[in-house]
Amino acid sequence: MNGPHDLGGRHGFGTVTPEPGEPPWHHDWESRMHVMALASQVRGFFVLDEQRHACEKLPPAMYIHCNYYERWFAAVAGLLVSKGVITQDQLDARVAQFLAGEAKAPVDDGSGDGLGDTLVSIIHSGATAMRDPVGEPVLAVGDAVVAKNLQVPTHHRLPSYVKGKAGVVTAIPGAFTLNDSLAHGGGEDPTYVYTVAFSAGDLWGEAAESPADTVYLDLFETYLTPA
Amino acid sequence: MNGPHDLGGRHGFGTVTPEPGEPPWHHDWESRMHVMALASQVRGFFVLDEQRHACEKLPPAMYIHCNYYERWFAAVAGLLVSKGVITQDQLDARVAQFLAGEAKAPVDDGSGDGLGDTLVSIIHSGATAMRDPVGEPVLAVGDAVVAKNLQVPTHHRLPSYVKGKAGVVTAIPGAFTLNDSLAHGGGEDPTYVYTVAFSAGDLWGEAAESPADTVYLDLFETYLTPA
Amino acid sequence: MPAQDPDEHRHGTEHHWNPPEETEAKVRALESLLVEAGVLTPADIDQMVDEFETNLGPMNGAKVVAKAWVDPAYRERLLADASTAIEELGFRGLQTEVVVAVENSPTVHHMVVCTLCSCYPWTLLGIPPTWFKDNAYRSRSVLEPRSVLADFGVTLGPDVEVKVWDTSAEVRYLVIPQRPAGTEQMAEAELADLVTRDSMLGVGFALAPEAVG
Amino acid sequence: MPAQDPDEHRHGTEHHWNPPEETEAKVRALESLLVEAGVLTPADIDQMVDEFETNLGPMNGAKVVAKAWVDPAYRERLLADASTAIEELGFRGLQTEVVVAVENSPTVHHMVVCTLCSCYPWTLLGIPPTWFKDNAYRSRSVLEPRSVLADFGVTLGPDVEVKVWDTSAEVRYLVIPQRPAGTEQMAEAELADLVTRDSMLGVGFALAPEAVG
Repeated sequence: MNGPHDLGGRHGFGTVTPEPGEPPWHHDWESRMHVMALASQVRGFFVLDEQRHACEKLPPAMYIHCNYYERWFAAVAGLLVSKGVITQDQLDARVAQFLAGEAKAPVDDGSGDGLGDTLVSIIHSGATAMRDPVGEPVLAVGDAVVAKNLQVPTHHRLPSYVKGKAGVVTAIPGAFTLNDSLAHGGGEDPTYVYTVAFSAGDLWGEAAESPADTVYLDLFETYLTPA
Repeated sequence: MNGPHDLGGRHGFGTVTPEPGEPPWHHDWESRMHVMALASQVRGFFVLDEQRHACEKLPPAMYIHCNYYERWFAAVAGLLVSKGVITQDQLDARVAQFLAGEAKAPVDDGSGDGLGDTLVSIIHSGATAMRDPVGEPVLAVGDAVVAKNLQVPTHHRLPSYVKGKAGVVTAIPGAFTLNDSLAHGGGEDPTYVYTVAFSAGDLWGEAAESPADTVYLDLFETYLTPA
Repeated sequence: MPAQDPDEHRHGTEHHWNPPEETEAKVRALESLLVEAGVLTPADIDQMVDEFETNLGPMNGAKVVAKAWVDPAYRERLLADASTAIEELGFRGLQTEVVVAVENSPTVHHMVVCTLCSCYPWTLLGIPPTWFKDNAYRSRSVLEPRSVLADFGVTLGPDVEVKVWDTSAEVRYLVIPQRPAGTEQMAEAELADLVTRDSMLGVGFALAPEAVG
Repeated sequence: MPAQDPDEHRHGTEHHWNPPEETEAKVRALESLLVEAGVLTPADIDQMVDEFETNLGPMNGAKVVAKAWVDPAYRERLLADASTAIEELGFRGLQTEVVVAVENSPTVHHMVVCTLCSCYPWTLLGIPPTWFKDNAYRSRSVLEPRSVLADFGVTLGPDVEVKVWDTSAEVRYLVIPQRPAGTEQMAEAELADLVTRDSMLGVGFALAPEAVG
């Protein structure tokens, strides 16, 4: 999708303003939003790829302007409603109650099923997207490739700034579940990923700071054609 | 500039919602803003190309989300301040007065110098950007060309969706003042413009509604290289 | 500013970065400062706004199209050099100095957009409608013209080729819509009433005679 | 929402589409509904937040870098297969399953970005800082890395080649910064204190020993 998230090489976003000593989260609700997204995935309501696509599909001005976890809320809440876990009416009503101070944060009553333990264990076990390869990779390290002119409105991980550009395969990290499929309720469709090197000169022409610089991306086999 | 105005082929902006019987302007202030921009150009404070670039440089979320004439105000006011016609402090103070209802719209006292007549005459005479050609065109109708990978942050009229794409020259409307130069205080630099046809298949790949469709753009010679 | 409903992507309605009254105050303030600086007078603005609202609009372009429908020689001149042909009717002007006319047919449908901003032939069609300047039209016309036409309630035949003209420099484009059936007896002036603004941008067809009644 | 100053393009500060208190109310409301639905409990969330805040952070990545500085064999393993090498120290995990380490040198400087969203090695570096998720860093790192480094107060030599890693799939990247001069005598644990988060993303250098005092 050529969405508002597809930012590589765009102009006009101003200075990077790092915040010294920034905490992981600025607000308690941000940390809780983060965990609720993970919990929803662990409960199987949706997968990470669906969450990313839900973020990309937010109205462009909202995506660009809002706080990171505002986006997560909009994406996750939208998915939970569309998956039938909660209803929009329920959510709107409860939000109104909180805004009016008529609702209180829920208190734990020990009725959990150990989800916290599960989540913590997943943090350290990971949830690899790598899968056993299916067949041999079509490309090899050293191959000259061109990134496809992929202009579909569906989810994919090919930034606009490399579409149609020529690069060279420098590594083959392995086969991974295909985001393009999972984001739309499809199967894992394990697909080889290739690390591809693009020269800054090829990407940015005269605007490159130094043509000899390199930008590397990890691109699914389906995004590449031999040069 | 790869700015927020560079919209061709982007996804996520929703439905086109035409308004039946829409008037030229929805608010009186919109029509007056329009004329003030033209008047500023006629007075020589800035040229149209500077105004376009000032719009492009607005913060992306603001550009995408705001009313068309909000953009014109931000761009024109910014230019008038930077050109020293008014100061930001003057403007802020006067806005505050209007917001507080302490200021009234100025009443005409007949002290004009006939700018209205000048503006109306320009409406009908036009202000062509066409200039006598300098030398012969480098390209000819029928030539296969490729749009340059122009990634500079300065003003230009080459949309991202055609950069690096192959097309065919179908007409040579003539030589025109070069927007890229005028937008940055440079000279007119008359440059040939070529109408170039791009096939939808080349532009959008599998996402094209019909590969045989055509998109035409008028591109300066400086944006094109022979294929 | 009202929060965008995350699931609601039909947000072609007018947006405001700032509350409208704030923008109005800014524009009023700018005018009053420019008047004080002797740059312009309120009357200058009034005069120009009146000119736009009175003498510029799709009724001009409609006259050009109607003439092309009834006068084959004029049609030839219009297709060969629209700038000069529209000048014959007095419709050449600001942002309408260099014009190219493109003619629709049963097998070819033309559409006009300015993906980069809002380039538009003022003296032929007046001030551009909001949708022409809005992100949805500008982003989708070049990518999915038929899907955009559907938003206008327009459907093309399967074998019709679409040509989209992205106004990226100073050339302006005028679409000559197909002449509706059953208008052979109509006078040029009556024909002009069938020519809508949308049909001259390629997002609509000329009206059927019955539609105008 | 405060109007953006049209001339002020330094707007990397935190934005809000809706007022923060409204977003907080939404997140609270979502939690209370999910609790009622038996999806999770407040304690589950507390436990996970605590895990993030306590056990995940740049201190983990710093240990990996310090070990690579002092242990050439480990450095080799890290450069050959970082996924397994970080697992030796227990830092493999969620969003950090497949890792590649890239080593800075006097002539090559690596930087890491996720232009499409905010991919980040959680178990090595914790939760990404706001600037890493913000539009300015994501848009400019691949285009003008040195200009971005200047925003961090970092200047590279003229002959240094920059390699930017755009995390577009599931591989995560760890930059091994150059070991500061004068640290030959320092123990591994002390060396880890010189390794900043920014240096492991390539937007800073490791600290000089004096800096840590």
